[in-house]
Amino acid sequence: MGASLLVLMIPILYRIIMGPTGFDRILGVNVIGTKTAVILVIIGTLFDRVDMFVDFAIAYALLNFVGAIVVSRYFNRTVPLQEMEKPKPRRRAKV
Amino acid sequence: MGLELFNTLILSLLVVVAVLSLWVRDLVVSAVVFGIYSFLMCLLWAEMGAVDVAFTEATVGAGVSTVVLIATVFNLKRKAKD
Amino acid sequence: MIETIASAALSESANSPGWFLVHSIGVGMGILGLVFFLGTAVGMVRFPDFYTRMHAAGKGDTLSTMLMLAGFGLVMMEDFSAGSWLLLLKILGIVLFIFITTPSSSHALMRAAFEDDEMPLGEKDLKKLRKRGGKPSAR
Amino acid sequence: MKRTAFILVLLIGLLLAWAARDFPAWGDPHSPASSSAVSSHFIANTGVDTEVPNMVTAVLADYRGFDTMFETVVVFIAGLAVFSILRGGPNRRTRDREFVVDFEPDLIVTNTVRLIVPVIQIFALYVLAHGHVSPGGGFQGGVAMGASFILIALSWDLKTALARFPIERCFTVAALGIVIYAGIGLLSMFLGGEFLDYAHLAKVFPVSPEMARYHAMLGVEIGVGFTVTAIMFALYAGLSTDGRMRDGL
Repeated sequence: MGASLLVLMIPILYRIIMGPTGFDRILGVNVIGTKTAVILVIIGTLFDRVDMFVDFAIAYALLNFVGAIVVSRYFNRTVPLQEMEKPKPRRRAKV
Repeated sequence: MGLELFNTLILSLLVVVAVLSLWVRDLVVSAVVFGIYSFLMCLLWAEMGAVDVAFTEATVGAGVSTVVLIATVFNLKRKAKD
Repeated sequence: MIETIASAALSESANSPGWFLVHSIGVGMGILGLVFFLGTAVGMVRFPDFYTRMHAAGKGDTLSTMLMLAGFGLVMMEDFSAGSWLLLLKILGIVLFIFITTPSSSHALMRAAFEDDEMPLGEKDLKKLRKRGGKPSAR
Repeated sequence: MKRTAFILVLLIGLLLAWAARDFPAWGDPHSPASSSAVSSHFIANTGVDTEVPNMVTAVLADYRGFDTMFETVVVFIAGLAVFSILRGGPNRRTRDREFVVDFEPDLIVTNTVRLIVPVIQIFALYVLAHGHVSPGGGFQGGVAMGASFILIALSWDLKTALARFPIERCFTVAALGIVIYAGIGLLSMFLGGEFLDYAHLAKVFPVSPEMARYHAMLGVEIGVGFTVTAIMFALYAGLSTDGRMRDGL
């Protein structure tokens, strides 16, 4: 089951490699980060010490949030004062 | 059987991600892809049985290193590797 | 690995029917989570623009992670002892945290993309896309 | 030139991969690391000497306590160096880019952070206190605690986080951590032992020498946790604002 999770990560890595925008790549990173918690629990069953590995999974479930928040904050909160006057050109969707 | 399969898969994904983090143009995306590198590294440590190292990698990689790298990129003039 | 769990469930089912019930529910939830994660992976590859991919990734990822972890928590209930109850409680805690954090992180990413002028595909773009047979143009 | 470099890197990579054949097999009990006298001594004696189940914590905080103490000092000096370099002199460079922060804190994100920050902090304390019996310890707990403050700064703004944990207090707390660590060492020195020889603490506390080492390790971990928490937050606050401590990322 864990191996199939790792195999299913390959399409997401494909999206991270080919992704047209940076946001696609960051989205893929977010998905992989969530799945890491599951794979850690599965590794715990292989070692028969799930009580120990569950702590790692809690750490991942709590701290994965930080990465997505910092990226979103980078993109939408702060602009340099010199560039505030000129409006950005609206981009069209890439088809 | 299970552990060796994990070993092979994680190591091959690790090589792909390491090349990818150098290959992407945007510095922010590069910093975030370092996050995946850290996740896979944590899986590798955990799967080799080095649980304390894996826990350090988990907390530092998920909590602090991405934030610090992006805060650094934010203060750079050059955002993308052109 | 699923096979080993299932065979263990079948071999020891005679002495404890309640254990067998919990075990099979857990295995079923794990398999259902894998199916949803397959949906996430296919959606990430096949969908045309960022917002639809966000749809696949956010929903499928959250639901599949929650289902898989809850299934594992049930599979780990081996002897209904205090330790296994604590383990189930911790795993349900992870499920709760993922249920809280993952949707709001995808909300934050979506809002960041919207304010960074990432345009969704419109009617015309979709028509153009269909005319070319669904293939995106080289960037 | 680029092709030459690529071929050179490929060659070195192949050389390293070829050298990896000489490594002992994975999980080999007869490998030098597993069969050396030092590791077997620690495996045999850790539980007897200190009653700590997690051998890694015992080695880090007790047998090699001197090393860990100066690692903590290195973390402190690194934070101090980053802070003072970013503050810089007035003629170091012209600050030509002023940032303006236009935002309202996102409702969903701030409410999620409101729910999740106490859980992160309790989890950090759990990790810190359970460093003996399960993986974890001062460094990991401190990083998680620092991440909770960073999360507050990210979801509202840096001003809100600095109101809860001012930057001057950051360095005070970081220094306090080192003082706790060195103080436990000095206390055991004044009680007749060597520096960081915790077993002599049993002369003043009503415990056996083994349990004295056990509890002194917890105190040492708390010191490390203080330093790491404060330095992680100070690093973020300095790096995200280029040393100005306002209007940051």
